Amino acid sequence: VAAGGARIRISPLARKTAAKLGVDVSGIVGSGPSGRIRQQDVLAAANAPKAAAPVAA
Amino acid sequence: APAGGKKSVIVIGGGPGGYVAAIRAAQLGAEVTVVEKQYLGGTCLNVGCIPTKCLLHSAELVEQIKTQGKDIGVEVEGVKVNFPQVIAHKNAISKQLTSGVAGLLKMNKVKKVDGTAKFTGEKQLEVTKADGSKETMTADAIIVATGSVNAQPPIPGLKENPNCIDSTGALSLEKLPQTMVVIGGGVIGLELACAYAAFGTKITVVEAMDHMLPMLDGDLTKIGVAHMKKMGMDFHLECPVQSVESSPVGAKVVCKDKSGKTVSFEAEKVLVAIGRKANTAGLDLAAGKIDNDKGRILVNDKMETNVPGVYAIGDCVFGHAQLAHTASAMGEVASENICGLEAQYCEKTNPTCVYMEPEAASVGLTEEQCKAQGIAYKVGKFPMSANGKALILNGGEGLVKIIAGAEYGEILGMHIIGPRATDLIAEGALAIEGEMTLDEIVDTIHSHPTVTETMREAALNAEKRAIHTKN
Amino acid sequence: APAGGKKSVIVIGGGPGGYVAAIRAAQLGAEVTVVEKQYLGGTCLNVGCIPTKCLLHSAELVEQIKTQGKDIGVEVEGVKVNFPQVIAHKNAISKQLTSGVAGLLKMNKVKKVDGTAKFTGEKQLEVTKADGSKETMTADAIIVATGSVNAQPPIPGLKENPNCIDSTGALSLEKLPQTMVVIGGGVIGLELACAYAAFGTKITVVEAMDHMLPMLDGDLTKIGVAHMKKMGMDFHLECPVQSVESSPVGAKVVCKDKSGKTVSFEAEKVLVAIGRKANTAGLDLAAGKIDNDKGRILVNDKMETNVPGVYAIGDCVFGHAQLAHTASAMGEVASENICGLEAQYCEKTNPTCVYMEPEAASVGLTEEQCKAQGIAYKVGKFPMSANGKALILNGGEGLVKIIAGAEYGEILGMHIIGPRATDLIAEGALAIEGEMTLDEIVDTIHSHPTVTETMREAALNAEKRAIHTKN
Ligand SMILES: Cc1cc2nc3c(=O)[nH]c(=O)nc-3n(C[C@H](O)[C@H](O)[C@H](O)COP(=O)(O)OP(=O)(O)OC[C@H]3O[C@@H](n4cnc5c(N)ncnc54)[C@H](O)[C@@H]3O)c2cc1C
Ligand SMILES: Cc1cc2nc3c(=O)[nH]c(=O)nc-3n(C[C@H](O)[C@H](O)[C@H](O)COP(=O)(O)OP(=O)(O)OC[C@H]3O[C@@H](n4cnc5c(N)ncnc54)[C@H](O)[C@@H]3O)c2cc1C
Repeated sequence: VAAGGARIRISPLARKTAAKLGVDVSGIVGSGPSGRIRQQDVLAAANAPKAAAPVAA
Repeated sequence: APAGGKKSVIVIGGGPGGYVAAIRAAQLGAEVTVVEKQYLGGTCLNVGCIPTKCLLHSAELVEQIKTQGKDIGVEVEGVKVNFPQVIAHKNAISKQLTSGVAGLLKMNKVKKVDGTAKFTGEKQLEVTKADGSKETMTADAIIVATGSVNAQPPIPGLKENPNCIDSTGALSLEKLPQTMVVIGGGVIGLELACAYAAFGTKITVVEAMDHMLPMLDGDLTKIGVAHMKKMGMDFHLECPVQSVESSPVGAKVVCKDKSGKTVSFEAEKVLVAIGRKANTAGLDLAAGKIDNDKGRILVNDKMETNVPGVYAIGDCVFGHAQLAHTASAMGEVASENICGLEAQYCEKTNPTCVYMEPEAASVGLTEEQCKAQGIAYKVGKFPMSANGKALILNGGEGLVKIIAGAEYGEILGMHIIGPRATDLIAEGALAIEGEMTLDEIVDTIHSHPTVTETMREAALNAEKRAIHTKN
Repeated sequence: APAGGKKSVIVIGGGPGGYVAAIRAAQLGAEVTVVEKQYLGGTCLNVGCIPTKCLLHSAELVEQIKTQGKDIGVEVEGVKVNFPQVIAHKNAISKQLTSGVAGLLKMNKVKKVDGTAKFTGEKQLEVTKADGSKETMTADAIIVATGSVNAQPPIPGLKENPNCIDSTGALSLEKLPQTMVVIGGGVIGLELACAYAAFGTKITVVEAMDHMLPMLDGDLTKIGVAHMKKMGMDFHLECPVQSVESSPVGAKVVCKDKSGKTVSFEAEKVLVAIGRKANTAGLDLAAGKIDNDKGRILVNDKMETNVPGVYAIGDCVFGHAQLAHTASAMGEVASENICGLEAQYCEKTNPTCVYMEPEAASVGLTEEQCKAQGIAYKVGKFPMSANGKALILNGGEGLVKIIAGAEYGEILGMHIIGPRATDLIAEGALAIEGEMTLDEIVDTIHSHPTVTETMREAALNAEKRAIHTKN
């Protein structure tokens, strides 16, 4: 559940990857069906320049 | 307590709840003892799931030869059911699986005590062994997995009549009865009815309620019952049994029908299948101070009872479906919690299967439940008759029904009747576990020709875009 | 172009690629015409997937009666295969499904033209109709879905011998041959070999390579081939065919064996099953300026060819498995792109099934592929012999194998041989689609007794914690 209470749709692999890499998934727009976050989205966020990354809570 | 910081665990009962719990605890390093009074594998392997499916497998072959054979070019001169051999084969399979369980326990270094356990105090057990000797036992944790036994309704004349049998009796008859009345239209009664009907027994089902198979979606039940009628079975609903009288044939079941009229049905055997009750009568739960509801043990989702260190799982607990995989899942949860992991039993992916012809299976919410709970949903349906593989396998009898959330399309329930339904349901269960939506089922390629294509089509239909049917 | 901003679409070929594309485009509002020169349903419904599975269904019943019947108490006096009826039943099922497709096209207001299309220019078609008349046609988008045809190897003496047949011939024989040599150990050859072997034909398979069923994991193939040998089939690997000679029996297949020695096999019929080639020879791709590799049309993942507005799907394209569900999936993708949606064809959830006895199915990566691609993986295995339902269904022949990522445990591949494998594989495909890990499969309750329990056990085994086998 995201900060606003909205559901985050994320694949199990993406969730595990985000946990390992310390990526905050709440700002990621998923590329999967119905906006589901996939591993590739987490990896892209992890590799994005720091300034563009969402501010950590 | 054992040396080296090992936890000691006693499991009472070696059914699919108990033996799985024991193996899991042993895997996690515990020193485990299983106390079993009768047979490893419990109800499931000896007089339940597996034996019924053996009979049904024989029955299916008979049916297939009779109903499909000629049409598909496979001709035989007369089919004969060698009933003692049906039973012998069932016994062989049971034996193979129960010895398998014995081997697994040994491999995992689980100790087995042949005996009957009962509580003598809080977390205190007394075990009466096969030779009559008694031993007091305790451990860091105790798992109660004593299962269930057939319930016997208080119908006058039933108990005294040797031709009134329960499911266990129906699994070890010596000869095929010509006629059978089945009291109760639940899953156990109907599965056995299907088997015997295929073998040639004339079946009459009497049921007090106005519908059968209450755990299934109504659309599924309708198709299943239609098939059973085609097999020659008679059904009498809203027809509660009043008494059983003796009869030269075997037994006479006297009922009151919908209009209040007394009707009766005579048969060689009467199968009583009105449900099962927790098998805790001999356990002395009171001495163990274990909270229960009429013998059904109360547990939380960690499978803990009110007594610290005492767990209960499977058919003997209160408030869950009495199914083998439920018992096993609870067993893993109990052992993990005992051994220091965090685990909760969660029912949302738990399927229910009915092994009639055609098979039926269900997971998650039904339409009826969505309505009752006020959940906004959409439905997708697809008939087996529009699926090539189902057409080949059983002439296309059946239906898939998917229930999904109205807004996000998340899979809430899946309901299938048709060939291989009991295996197809795994896709629905996994979808629920993964909080998947219709989109993901649609985006998954389902191979051709398989019955699983119906699942994707049903998902498409929920979005009004099925290819092989009208939307 | 049609009025009201509707897109016009011409689909060449009414197989599972073409008719599905047509329905999807119509759903999305296009005005669609299908040009089909022979029969709706294409290879799949008329001389491919469905007909073979009909024969195999008859074959399975024969096998089950012969190998299981007595043991499970179902006795018959002699099984007779009424071969013309096997074929008649197959024709009836085909007809039912192809008329179903005709009905679906009508319902979706898809226009059907009986004729043969070819390109006369870029996005320009000429259609020769049944009555010999010709019509020039074009549309906003054209989808080429002309499928494939059996390849005929240039083996001396083969073409001239009327007893050398292809898969289409093997699906419409008038009488059951006593002996058959099958050239090619791929899926089509072996499925038909299994059917005929069950009917009583003595089968000899000759294969040039050192292994069969190259698309399957090696562990699966081993089990399948062992079963086929038990059925009485003979296999000769690394045994390329040199020529076919005439023989009083029917035909004589002359090969060179591993040691270089000439060996020969005589049989009433010789089934040539060495593969299929894109059916584009008569299309004049050059006139349409469509890029191709020896007739196989080159496409991107939107199913676009190099010519704007011209798409190609299914067996006639380059670089994908030639499977019906592949063709259908590509068809939906093409139509969605044409009609303004964004869609890509993605192969990762695409299963391959082999309908031999026992069934085999595979999705995702094999161990061999993980190694080749340098992917760190772990494997979980579980034998069907330790599964109660499989034991009942087929004596427990088979295996499940799960391949998962070493770090996160995401499902990379699933490989199954055993009862109902072609339907079980849907769980694997959905797991891959949803980027699920071993944990999700483990956390999903798999009902008992079902063959799907093997999938969970295999996942547990990958984590060294299976319950019903050694880890
Ligand atoms: C005919 C029939 C068909 C069924 N078919 C299915 C099916 O298809 N699928 C499905 O999921 N479920 C099915 N079930 C239900 C399934 O068998 C049970 O849900 C399952 O066996 C419960 O497992 P358990 O371990 O809780 O209890 P049980 O299997 O009942 O095992 C309990 C064990 O405890 C032992 N025991 C009891 N008291 C003591 C004591 N005091 N001391 C020592 N040992 C003791 C018993 O001897 C027994 O071995 C069927 C049941 C029946 C009767
Ligand atoms: C024996 C056998 C068994 C098989 N079993 C399976 C199986 O179990 N599972 C599976 O997934 N796949 C199976 N396949 C493969 C499957 O049949 C094909 O992958 C599938 O049919 C491809 O679909 P398609 O629409 O691309 O082409 P096709 O089905 O080949 O359809 C092409 C259509 O185009 C028409 N056509 C061709 N040229 C023209 C033209 N110029 N003008 C007008 N019309 C034209 C043809 O008449 C035909 O109807 C099997 C194939 C064979 C031969």
